[in-house]
Amino acid sequence: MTELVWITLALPIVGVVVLALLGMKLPARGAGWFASLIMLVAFGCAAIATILLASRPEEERQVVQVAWTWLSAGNFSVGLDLWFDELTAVMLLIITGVGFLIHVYSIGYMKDDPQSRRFMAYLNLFVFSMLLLVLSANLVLLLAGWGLVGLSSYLLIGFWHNKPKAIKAAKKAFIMNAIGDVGIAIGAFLLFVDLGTLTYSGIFAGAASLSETQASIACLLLLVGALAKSAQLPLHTWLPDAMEGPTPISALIHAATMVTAGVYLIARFNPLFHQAPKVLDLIVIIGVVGLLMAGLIALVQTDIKRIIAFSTMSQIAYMFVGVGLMSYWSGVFHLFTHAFFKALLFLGAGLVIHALHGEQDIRNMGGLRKQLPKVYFCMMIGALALSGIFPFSGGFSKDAILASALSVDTPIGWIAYIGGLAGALLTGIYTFRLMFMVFHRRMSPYAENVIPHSVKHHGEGPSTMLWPVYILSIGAAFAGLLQIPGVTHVFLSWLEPISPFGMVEPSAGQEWLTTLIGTVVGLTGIAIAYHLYARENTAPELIRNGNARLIHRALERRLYWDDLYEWTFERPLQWASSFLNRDVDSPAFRWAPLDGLGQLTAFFGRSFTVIENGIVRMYALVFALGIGAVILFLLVRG
Amino acid sequence: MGIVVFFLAAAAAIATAVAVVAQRNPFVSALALLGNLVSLAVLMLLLEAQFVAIAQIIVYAGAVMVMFLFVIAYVGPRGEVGPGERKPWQVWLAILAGTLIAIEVIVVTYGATFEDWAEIDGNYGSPAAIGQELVTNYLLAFEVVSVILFMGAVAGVIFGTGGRPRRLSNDEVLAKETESAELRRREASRAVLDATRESMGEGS
Amino acid sequence: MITVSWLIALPAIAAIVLLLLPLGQKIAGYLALLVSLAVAGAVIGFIYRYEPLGGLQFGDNIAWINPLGVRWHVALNGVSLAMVAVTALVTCCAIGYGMWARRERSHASFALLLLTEAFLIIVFTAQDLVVFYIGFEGMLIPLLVLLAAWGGKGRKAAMVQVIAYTAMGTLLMLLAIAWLGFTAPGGPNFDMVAAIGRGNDWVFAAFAFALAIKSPLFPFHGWVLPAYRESSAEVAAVLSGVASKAGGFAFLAILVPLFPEQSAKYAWVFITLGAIGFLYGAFLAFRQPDGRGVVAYSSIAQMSFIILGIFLLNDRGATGATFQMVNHALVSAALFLLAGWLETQAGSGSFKHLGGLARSRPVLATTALILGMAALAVPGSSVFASEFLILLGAYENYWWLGAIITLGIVLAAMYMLRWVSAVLHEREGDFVGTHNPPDLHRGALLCIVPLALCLLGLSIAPAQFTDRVNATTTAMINAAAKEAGR
Amino acid sequence: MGVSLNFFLGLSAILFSVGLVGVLLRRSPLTILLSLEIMLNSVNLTLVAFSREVGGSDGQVFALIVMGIAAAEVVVGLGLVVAMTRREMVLDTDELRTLNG
Repeated sequence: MTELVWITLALPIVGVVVLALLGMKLPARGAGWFASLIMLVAFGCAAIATILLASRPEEERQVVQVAWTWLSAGNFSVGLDLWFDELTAVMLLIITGVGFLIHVYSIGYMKDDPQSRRFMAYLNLFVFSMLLLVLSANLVLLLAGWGLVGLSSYLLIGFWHNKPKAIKAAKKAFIMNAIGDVGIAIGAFLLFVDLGTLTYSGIFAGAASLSETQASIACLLLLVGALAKSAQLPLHTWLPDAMEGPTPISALIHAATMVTAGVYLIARFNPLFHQAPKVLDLIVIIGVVGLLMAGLIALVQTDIKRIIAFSTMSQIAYMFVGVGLMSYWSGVFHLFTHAFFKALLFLGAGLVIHALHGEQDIRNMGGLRKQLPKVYFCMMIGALALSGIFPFSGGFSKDAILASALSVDTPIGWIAYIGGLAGALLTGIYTFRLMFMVFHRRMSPYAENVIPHSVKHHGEGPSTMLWPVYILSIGAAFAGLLQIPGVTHVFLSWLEPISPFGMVEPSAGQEWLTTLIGTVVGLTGIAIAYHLYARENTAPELIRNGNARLIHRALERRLYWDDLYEWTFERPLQWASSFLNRDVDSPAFRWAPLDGLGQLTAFFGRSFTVIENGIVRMYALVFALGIGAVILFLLVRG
Repeated sequence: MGIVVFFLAAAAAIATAVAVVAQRNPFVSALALLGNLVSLAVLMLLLEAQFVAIAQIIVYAGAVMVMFLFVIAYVGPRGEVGPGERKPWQVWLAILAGTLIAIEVIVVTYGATFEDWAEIDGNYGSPAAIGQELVTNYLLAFEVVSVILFMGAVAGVIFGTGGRPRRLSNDEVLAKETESAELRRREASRAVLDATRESMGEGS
Repeated sequence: MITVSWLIALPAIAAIVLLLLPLGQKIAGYLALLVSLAVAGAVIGFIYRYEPLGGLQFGDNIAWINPLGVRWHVALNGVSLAMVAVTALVTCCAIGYGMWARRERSHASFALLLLTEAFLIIVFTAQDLVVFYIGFEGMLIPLLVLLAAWGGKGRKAAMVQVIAYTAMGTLLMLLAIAWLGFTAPGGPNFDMVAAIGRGNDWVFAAFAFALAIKSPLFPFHGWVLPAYRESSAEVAAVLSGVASKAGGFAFLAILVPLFPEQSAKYAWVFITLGAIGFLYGAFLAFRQPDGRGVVAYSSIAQMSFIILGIFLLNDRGATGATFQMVNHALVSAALFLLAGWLETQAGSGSFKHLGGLARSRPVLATTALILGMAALAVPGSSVFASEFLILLGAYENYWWLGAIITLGIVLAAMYMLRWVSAVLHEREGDFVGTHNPPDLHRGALLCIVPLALCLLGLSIAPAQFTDRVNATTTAMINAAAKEAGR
Repeated sequence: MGVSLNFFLGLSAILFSVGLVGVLLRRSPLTILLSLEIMLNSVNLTLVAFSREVGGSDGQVFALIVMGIAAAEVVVGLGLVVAMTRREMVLDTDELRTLNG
């Protein structure tokens, strides 16, 4: 079984090497299919490994294996350790499964791009890094994976590197993630100082011995990493900008896998977080604020991908609420279903953009449901799942989180519950605003010009792009059935062993109640969206003319977070650097010592010109005085 | 008798030496040096060093000083250099150095007790005795001196004849002319200055 | 049996031969390359035979200058071996690059590079203070000539600056060495072992001053920027890659073991300066107008960081510092060669004129990206491993210090990303359009790729390195660590 | 002979100093050369006096050699003076303050 996991991990890196070395020799399509094939095999291995894991008794499902020592110094050493348990298996299946579909989709999406081989290599690199992240059995290797996904994310966001905006977004993403890396690194240092080990087993075993303060600080630092990677408040500003990258990337990295790594991290370190209940509360609050804020901002965005990006942020905030409430299974469950429906929405959006020759502004769309019926149908499934409508997958998972909040029955729980429901309303509105503006209402002039021609030549898109969408639609529609309250509980029982302290499990009654309320709220949201957007683009006028103009403006500017960071960090940093360069380093360290030395020698030179003046008489005088002095000295000394 | 001769000769030597140093006209200086050499020769005779005394007069007074006088005559009035821009502390330091060394040597020698003059025979200081030494014990030094003299002669010839004024370019001639004009102007003004100073000195 | 002396003699003799014979560009180049490869081969042999727990190995110890008690004592320990290996590799690449760049009077430039290598190996292997001093001071001569004869426009000013700085330091060090040697019990004795623990604060300060200038440690870094900017690329690579490591190496291998008491007493000074320098260099690198400036200031930052690691006086810090020296040598040498390549091919190293080079130049883009990512210590790279060790060491002693310097890592990410995108990405620079530089092709690629490959190899298994040097670094800091009470 | 050696040595010291002051104060090369002669001669006197004291002729031989060297020196010095004159240079040692290689 572990061999299969190793193969899963190794395959993508093999793909990277092969594509890097032979890339130019392979035809572009061949490279794409090769990379996809690797992913398919990796998915197969992961699936078989999961089945084998499931066939074991529950106590033996946690497998740790050490390959080799990676780094050592003194009594410190970390190995290339592999950790395979139920949570890892879920992540593995998502990464390789969704990854495979998106690889296939990319073949079609990138077929006209001369750099598609490089794209495929980067994709494989990303998958490798992500697998490393989830398979690692110690913090150092986790950090390595953590950084490498950040690197591949950087490479892929900035894939079209002659687009300055894309490069800027890529750098922003990388730097924000570097802040997160640093957070995890410091957390790791502290844990090592406290516990003397960085392996998961060591940390989990020693977690109980930590004081609450120690555990809280360590958890806070890990949380910084999680927030950065998962684009949660206050480190979320990179995610909307990351939409400058190719759409498959948005689907794979910025929806399905990488951004959920923060949720994975918290779920993985649940024994540690268990020692820090205050941090858990903080996570819930960050989640609630984040999901509301992202939902609000999503209401006014006009870029189709940015709307979905903010919805991603909002959905991950739900997951944070779930894990923050110690209902780890519901958080991971939402992660699982979210991977389907959000990837579906992104890929669908990609098809729309593809059909409109790269246009991303939803105001330039409209009425596309007749031209792109298949895409419309699939995206509708995704939208319903996202809005949490029963019986689509998102409904089950989101309601599982909210039901957990209900069952906790603490102030925090109630905040989460109310906030979550409010978020569900917003989700319904913004999701269907998108759907109505893109597929209903009257077609915009731009779309009228472009679409007939596009559909005539390409249909709704190449089959390599359509099939992954179909498959994801099935997942988005039915993945929730794994966990029907009171009927099936595959996910819960599968994930239960990962937390030694148990999890919050709502009763079936609470779940059904929440499902009912959630669906009603979601439908309300859809109704509002229908009222505002389904016929004409009336809402903007309504908002712009009303008193809500300022709020609208603020939401459009994403509540000024970017401006805040620009004025508090970016610019002061540049100023400081320029200042140091111009006014400190050059004068003080490069010239001052040299000048000082020059002044010193010049001073001595000038002092000696009184006697060293080139006049021979003067030399003779000094000479004579010297002789006199020497004799005097000898005389006096006797 | 010896004491009288010594003091007379010593007084003459010191007086002529001071004259050499103090005289502005090099011609007078050279003549004073001649006197100095003669008085030293007298002192050497007092020390029974007949050959050295004679050599002193013949070689120095006869040959070297003649050469000096020739050169002084060749150079003419240019050989005369006024006090120039001399700073007083230079003068004082020079005198200090001179007196310091003199006093120190005197102190040293005064404190030392020497044995009496050695007993000597009539052969002492004779050309034969000196010649004997020169061609036996000091043959190498003797030969080295001759080589050095030869080299000095060659150097003198080269310096004296090789440095013929090179042909100057027009610019340089011009520069030189302005320079010498400047020099003349400076000398003239200095002369005026000296004259005024003198007349004022007389006047006061 | 090949000993270390051979490693020194071979390049030195070859240098003299090359200087004297008026060989053509090609023949001289191949000869120099062959010699440097032979040295590298011998080093690989040493690595293979090296016993991590065997103390000093492959050494020579013969009487040399008897009246002064100076002995020709050279030998390898783990740290020396690492530094000698890097020196050999970087020299190979530098000579290869010199061949590619077709320098004028190339036989002399190759000879001087080989001479530098010989002196550097002396520095890294010397076990006698006078021998060490000869190497430390001697390597400046060929480097200065290389800077003066093959440098850029401002080379004269740069040279004055280098001389002014380094001469000040080494003079003091000479006094310190003389003091140590002549006060040794039983007559003059310059052997390092005999000098352990005998120095006083002043001697320590004199030593530390010289090493701090060479490294360079903030605030003694004034000579670095002009020297790195004006040297030709291969000289800058040697200078920043290995010559500057002589300072860091001597901190770890000479200063700390020889002055355990003072090292423990004044560790805080170096840690403070190192922390300041790390952040300071990063801040300055952030706004440099050209690639060399960025690499120069990042070098300052890294060297400060390394010295900080050494003076943490624990296993993690010392091993991490050694590892970081090797990593940084590889990274900065490769980056300088790349910068030189850009200057010759694109006509400028300034960011104003570059940009958009990634387009249809996949090899260049990949190489630059790998190097850039290594330089910013992307987690998983070998630079990350070494920085992780140093930071871990820092946290063990002073957690607040670690927290401050961790900031530098974010800054490093920022300035290296700026470098990467300014060269490779964004709009095409005007010089890129006019010169239309080719992709990184065979000649220059062969000089840069070995360095990048070494980095990748070290990233996959850094323990292969740390296991070999661990015993040595532990022994070096042991006494000082005891003094510090750790 | 009633004069002791001390007197000769004292006289020679005085003469030496006078010559030295001349060398130090005068700027005309001719006068400097003349002052130098005084210094050399004062040393000659010392040599001869010591020679008489010990009764050997070594000192006198030295004095002769000094004379020879002095003659050579005068030749070179006067040659320089002549050369300067021929180049129409000012005969002032203070003006000769720059070396030209």
